[in-house]
Amino acid sequence: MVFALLKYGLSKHYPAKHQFPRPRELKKSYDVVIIGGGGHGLATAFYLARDWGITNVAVLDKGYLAGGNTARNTAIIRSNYLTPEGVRFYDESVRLYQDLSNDFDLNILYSERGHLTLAHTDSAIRTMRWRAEVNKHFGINSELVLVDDVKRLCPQLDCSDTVRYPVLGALYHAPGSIARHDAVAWGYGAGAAMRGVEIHQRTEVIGIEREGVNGTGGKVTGVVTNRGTIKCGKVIQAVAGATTRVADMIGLKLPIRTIPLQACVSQPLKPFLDKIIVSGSLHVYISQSSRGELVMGGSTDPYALYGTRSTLDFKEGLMMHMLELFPYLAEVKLLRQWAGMTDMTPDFAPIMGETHVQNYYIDAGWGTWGFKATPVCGKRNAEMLATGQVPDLIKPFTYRRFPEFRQLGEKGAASVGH
Amino acid sequence: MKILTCPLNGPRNISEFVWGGEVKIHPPLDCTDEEWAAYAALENNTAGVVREWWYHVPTAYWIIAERDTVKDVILRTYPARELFKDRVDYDAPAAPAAGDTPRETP
Amino acid sequence: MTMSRLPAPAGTLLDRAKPITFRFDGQAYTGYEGDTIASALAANGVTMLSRSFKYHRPRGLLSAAGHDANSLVQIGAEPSVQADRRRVVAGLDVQPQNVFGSLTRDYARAIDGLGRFLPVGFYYKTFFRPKGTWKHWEKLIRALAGLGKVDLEAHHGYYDKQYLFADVAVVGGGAAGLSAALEAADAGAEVVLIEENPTLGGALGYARFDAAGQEAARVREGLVGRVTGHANITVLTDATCNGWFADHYLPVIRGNRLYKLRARSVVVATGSYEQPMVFRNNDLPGVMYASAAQRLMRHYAVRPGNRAVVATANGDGYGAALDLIEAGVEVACVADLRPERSDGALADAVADHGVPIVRGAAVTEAIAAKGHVGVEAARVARITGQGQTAAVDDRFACDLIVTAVGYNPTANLIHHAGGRLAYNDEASMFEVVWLPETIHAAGSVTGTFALEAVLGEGRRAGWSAARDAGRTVGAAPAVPNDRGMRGINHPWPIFPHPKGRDFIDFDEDLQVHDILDAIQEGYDDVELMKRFSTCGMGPSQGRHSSLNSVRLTARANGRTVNETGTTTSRPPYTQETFGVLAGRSFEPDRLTPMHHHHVAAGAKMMVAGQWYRPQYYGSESSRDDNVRREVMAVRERVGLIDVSTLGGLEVCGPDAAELLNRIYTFTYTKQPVGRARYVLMTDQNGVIVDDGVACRFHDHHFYVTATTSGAAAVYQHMLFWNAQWRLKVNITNVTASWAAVNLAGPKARDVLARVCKDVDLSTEAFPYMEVRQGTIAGVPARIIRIGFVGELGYEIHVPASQGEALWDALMDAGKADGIVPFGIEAQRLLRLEKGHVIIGQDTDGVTNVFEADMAWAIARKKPYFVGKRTLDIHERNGLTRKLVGFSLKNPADPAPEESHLVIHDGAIVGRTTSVGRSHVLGKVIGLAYVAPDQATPGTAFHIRIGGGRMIEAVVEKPPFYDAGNKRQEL
Amino acid sequence: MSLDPASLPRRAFLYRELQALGATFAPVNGMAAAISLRDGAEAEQAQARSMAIADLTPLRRGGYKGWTALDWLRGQGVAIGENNTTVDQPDGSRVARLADSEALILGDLEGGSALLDRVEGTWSLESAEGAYPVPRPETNAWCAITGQHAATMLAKMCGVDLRPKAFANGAVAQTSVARMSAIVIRRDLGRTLAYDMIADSAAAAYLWRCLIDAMGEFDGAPVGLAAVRALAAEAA
Repeated sequence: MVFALLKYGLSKHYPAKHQFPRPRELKKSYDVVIIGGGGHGLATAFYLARDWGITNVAVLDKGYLAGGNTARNTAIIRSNYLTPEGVRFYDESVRLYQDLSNDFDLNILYSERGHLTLAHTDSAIRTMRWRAEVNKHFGINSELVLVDDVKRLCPQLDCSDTVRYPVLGALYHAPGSIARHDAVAWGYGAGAAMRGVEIHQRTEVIGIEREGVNGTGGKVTGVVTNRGTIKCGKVIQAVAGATTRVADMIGLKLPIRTIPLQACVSQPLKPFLDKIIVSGSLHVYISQSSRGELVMGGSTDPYALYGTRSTLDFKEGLMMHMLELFPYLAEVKLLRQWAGMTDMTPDFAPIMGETHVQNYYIDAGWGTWGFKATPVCGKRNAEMLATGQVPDLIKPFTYRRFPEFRQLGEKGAASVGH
Repeated sequence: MKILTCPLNGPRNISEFVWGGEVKIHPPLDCTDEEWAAYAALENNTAGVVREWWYHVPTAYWIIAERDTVKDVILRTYPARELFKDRVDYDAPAAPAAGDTPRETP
Repeated sequence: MTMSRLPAPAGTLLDRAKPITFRFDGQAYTGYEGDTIASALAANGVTMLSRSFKYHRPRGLLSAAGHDANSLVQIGAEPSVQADRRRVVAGLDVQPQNVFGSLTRDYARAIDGLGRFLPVGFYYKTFFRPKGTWKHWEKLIRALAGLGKVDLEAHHGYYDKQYLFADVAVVGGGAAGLSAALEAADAGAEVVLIEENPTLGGALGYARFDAAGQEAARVREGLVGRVTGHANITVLTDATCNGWFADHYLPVIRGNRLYKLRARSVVVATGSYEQPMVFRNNDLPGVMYASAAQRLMRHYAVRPGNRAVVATANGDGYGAALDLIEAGVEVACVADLRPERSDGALADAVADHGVPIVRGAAVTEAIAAKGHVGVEAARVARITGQGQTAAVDDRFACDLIVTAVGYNPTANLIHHAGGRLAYNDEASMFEVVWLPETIHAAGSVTGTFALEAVLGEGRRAGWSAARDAGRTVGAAPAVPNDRGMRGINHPWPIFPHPKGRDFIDFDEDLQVHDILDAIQEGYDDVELMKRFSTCGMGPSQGRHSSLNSVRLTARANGRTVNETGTTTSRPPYTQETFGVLAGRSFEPDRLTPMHHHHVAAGAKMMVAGQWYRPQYYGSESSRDDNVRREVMAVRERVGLIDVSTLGGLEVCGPDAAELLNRIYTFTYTKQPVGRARYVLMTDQNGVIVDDGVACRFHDHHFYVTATTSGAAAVYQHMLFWNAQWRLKVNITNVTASWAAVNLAGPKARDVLARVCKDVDLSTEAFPYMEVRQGTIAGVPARIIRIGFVGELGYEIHVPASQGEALWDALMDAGKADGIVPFGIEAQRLLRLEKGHVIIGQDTDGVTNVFEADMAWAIARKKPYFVGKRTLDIHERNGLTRKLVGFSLKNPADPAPEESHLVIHDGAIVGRTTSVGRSHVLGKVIGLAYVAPDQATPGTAFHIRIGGGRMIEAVVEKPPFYDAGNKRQEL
Repeated sequence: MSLDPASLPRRAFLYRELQALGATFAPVNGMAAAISLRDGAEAEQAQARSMAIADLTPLRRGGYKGWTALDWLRGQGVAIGENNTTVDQPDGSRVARLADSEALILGDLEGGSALLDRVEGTWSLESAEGAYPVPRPETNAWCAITGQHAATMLAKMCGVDLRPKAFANGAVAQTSVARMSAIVIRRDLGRTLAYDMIADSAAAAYLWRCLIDAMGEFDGAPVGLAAVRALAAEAA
């Protein structure tokens, strides 16, 4: 299989072809306009083209391809959620992930590591058991393990009871994985472009055109961009970090708060940590990438902000707790820190499906969990756009649950859940 | 670390404060469910200048700040009493005083 | 090996009186105090420091300033130490990184031969088919990746932090920074000057500004002398300002301490990174920047080689040539990339030494010495076009190639602060085009290179910074017009070679064609190119690769550099250890006044928020027996539990009752003085958030308790609402002021009576749910008759300072009745027998009052309480689950665990929240959420327990124990 | 012959720490106060001039809070300054104004406060509507941090600029110290730079540990109340 590489070495000219055809002018009209050229938007375009043959599609992004949270997340993939709605949804996502490299003919470096969510209190133990039971109910490989098993599964962890918040146990999710986040977006983008979808970078949506708006939301007819107005049959917005700004264009009020989430990486180290470790009460999570970097993050920032600036206090708090779990990392060096904007919902579940505007759909409210959901969102959004029917997997995530006070219970497993 | 100037304690690291979210206008008790939901369940999440609650933990003091959520600049801070001037009573289902305060900041 | 050093004044950082012996790659070497690892090795003739990330090619000293990854080494447990910055100390044992075997015999060096088969992003292109293949390849790829090693036994050293405050922070102690600091300090500003090197002066300390080589020293002495003597200037050397954060919050790292400097204005005088020239084998040890060669000679008295070829596009190359000549290095040739005669004086001085100067020529290839560990010769050829050279070339034997083709601003802090840079096409250089308010820049970071202009710019920046800091300043210092920007950067120092190995990014082993191939594949946005090729993502974060890679990207796209854009750098400026960021970890803990008594009594303590609480008393091995013993003592005799961690709030004023009425679901306006009443708090969404008891001591005074974890939030919540309601009420959090115990059990009254003489404890005088104030063993006390555990009981609150005395008195008074202290576990079981709910255990983040079956706690007539409106909506919506008590249908079944699921028709309808085996009842009881239609007593439902087994439970209406509540009301 | 702190019902929150250091105790307000530690008086004073911490918990203190609190206190003849400033009272007590609705009263170093005796004697729920007592003696532990290095040492735990040039004698900072809320008041003892630290009594042991650790690099150490009194007696 490595022979695939021979062609690069033996051929005179670099054989790889252009993945993303240069953007032409915008057409006058598209069957579907996808606002947001991140993972979710590109995946939606990919499945529309591949599974439903709908290729008269434009993906619009105000920046560069997948330059938002897709480029900024920490690439953890898991399905050990708390609510049945969440578990079913993410389970399909994980299964889709496992085949992506072959679907794309591009290695997304999908790496199954095993995922440990540590419990430092007896109430956390109860929550972990709760999640484990719900997971098992849906056939997910997930179980509550106590401290001795945590030691066995991850000898690199300080499991002594002399620390301020001793580890009592953990939720162990063997299928927990990481992947090369950029490659996921590129694979979807290239696959969509190859099938005729147009990807327009540096194209910002500044308005939505509707008809029949009198008291109701009316029906979407077009999209106004900084490069001109285009007509369209259907629109879906998938713009993490800008959800409210775009939803405001159709007067849709949501429960979302946009809050930065920061992360950082260490300098590359020889592999020593296989597992993905998360501690809710210490607000830290860590995994070691295939490059050898430690990829680390914590909980969202303490206040709302439409920006991606970094802070020192984030690093200070993160490392204070990181060294409680891994005291021997004190001399390891931090390489880079960055931030993304997350759209947090009150019940920690996404907002998907129809809006009050006919033919206008939404894919939002991912908080810190968007990357994990990329394939299932793409697949089910595509089904929804193609058939006009909201798939059962998406139904529970309707925005209507908030004005009707029918929130989902994902919050039961609150704190950091990367 | 941002500095937030507390009307009582002066300039302080923002880590001494807890963010309380946007100042919302409590609807009258006889409002519709939709109006109530808009208040209790939904967010403006404004990109721009917002009027927010902040709580200075060491002095257990709630203040109001006007902050640009895009530029991350705090424009003004003042005691809550400047906005919530009068006692609120619920005996009659009337709007609280807050309901009468202007939505936009001067 | 012998150590050859140049005579003084060379070696400005050395103390030659203090030789130091250390080890590198298993071999002993000697250097001097003041040497870096790299300089000491160079003095010993060791030029190879590491193996490259991907191809394992030999790498040596490039910048001598920590600007590249070539110099990264391992010292004991510490990975990725910069050998060109870390100073040697006696006994230091330095190991190479990323080698398999020894540095010279790295088995992985064979990969270099396969390079052509490993195109950019090769790992994306293969290893994944058929499905499952990747699992195996991944191991190999991961093993090859990574640089340093982690030692799981490494000792966590001592780190700490300190805040610093200043009017003006000046970052960078070179010519620009020194003059800025002086100007600001003279204006009366308090200045902190931060320099990452051991001495001040920057380039003045190693570079050459004139043919005679005098000017730098003269200027440096003048500036440094005044700065070090200045009362308003604090100088921090060996200190790295590692980022800019909002409102001029600067992390300054010095050794193991993180200074957090807060300034009112900032001067960025961080200088610039010298940039590499791109030609075949430009990564060999022995190929280095002019500034690196000069640092070696001036700072460390090391002769960088014996025979050198200098490739230059500016005066600094000639300056370096002169320095080399003076150091006794034979300069075989100076290749000036510029066709026309430039830098006359310096060039002439070089020519006077008989050095051939070839103009309009470039080095096109470094020919490797045997073993690839150094240079043996350089090929020099005429430049025929952008990046093109003539086929015929001259071969100059040499062991050193020095390049001086330009600089890129050290603009990290400016990027962090949101400043903007743009590419100046005339000067082929990035320059600062916009700075945020109260941030100023001076020197080569702005693209200013002429010394006079640098000093003037420094004075201007210092003046502006002092003004921003509120100091009164005179007229603005003038800045010379000619900033000397031209003739520094060559527009295209990139000479691709058909055989490659022409490196753009040394960290990531990226060659010219790798960048072009990435662009060809469609990753043509500079951000995409970077992400796909990983250019600039290595340890040196693009310091030496971003300029040339952006130039390549621009040309490949047929756009200008500014149209292409550049990637912005993020914090930190350079590597920082986790330990420095963590500091002394401040993890507050709170102790109840009786804490030490519990520990002495052998309690197993558990974490409860910031507090510690006794879980049970006795050994872990006999945990169940301990809990059983404690439970039975309370049921049969009397027990004592420390409940000091409960929140306590004093609510005083004419509107005290009105406030509680709005905050809690019950009604309090008519609560009689002397009575206690349950309080239940909901949020705006009707979700249960806390509970406790409100004791009324006066029409205007309530004492309200809250849960251990909820206290702070409840206080904050009350203040938040009253900030809007403006009720006449004062709320004070007195949690820490009160020590509290619960004395419970049939003998509780007898025990209390022995130590409390001034309160009539009879049932008639002091019935259930009443409160009294009295003294217990001389300690003033608030006594509440409540029975969370369902026995005759008194919750006693006393001043914290007397908690220990109270505990002693009650344990003493209880001896006769066999009193025992009991912990959380026993209390949980006791309250479960009474069916009492624990907020946070029997409720979750979304449980509303109806789901918890606590509608009884809602006062319907009230016009308002927080959450009421939403609860009305919930009531109309109807329930989706309900909390019930249960016992097992078949007593022989194993007890479910807490959080086991309730299954109905194969679907999840709920879960158990509390489960326990009741000793007094002789059966398993619990609380669980079930479907609303299963909630009536007597209904059977299924719980899936461990191993997936289903057991049957039956809804039983709590309390399970003493249904008539006779015992607690005795 | 030292008093056993555990022989009194009122016990200072740090008495165990001080006992472990071999402190000599004497009763102050019904509580055992650490009067001196191992060293002789001279040595302790020298220590206090350089870098030291002393437990003042047994000394008198109190506070009133509420919408009429300041007016009511003024009515009792209490002099009150601006927010976050302290005013010395004739009887040796000091009154720190913490807000428009709250004041903190600190007694003298001997353990007395005529002012507190007076106002606590007068106050009643009926007579002082809108002014309610804050149980400072129980809510807070009280330490003195003294010596030339005090400001630098505090800068390792506190983000407010407490340097003498920026923080005047008598100034009050209600802030966060080692991630715990605390009230820091500059109160020089004669010629010696010093600060009161008034913080959560339940976290007293934690803060003590942090402070002892932080003052290590300045050879700081605990001293007894006697040394504090001696320094205060020196002319400013």
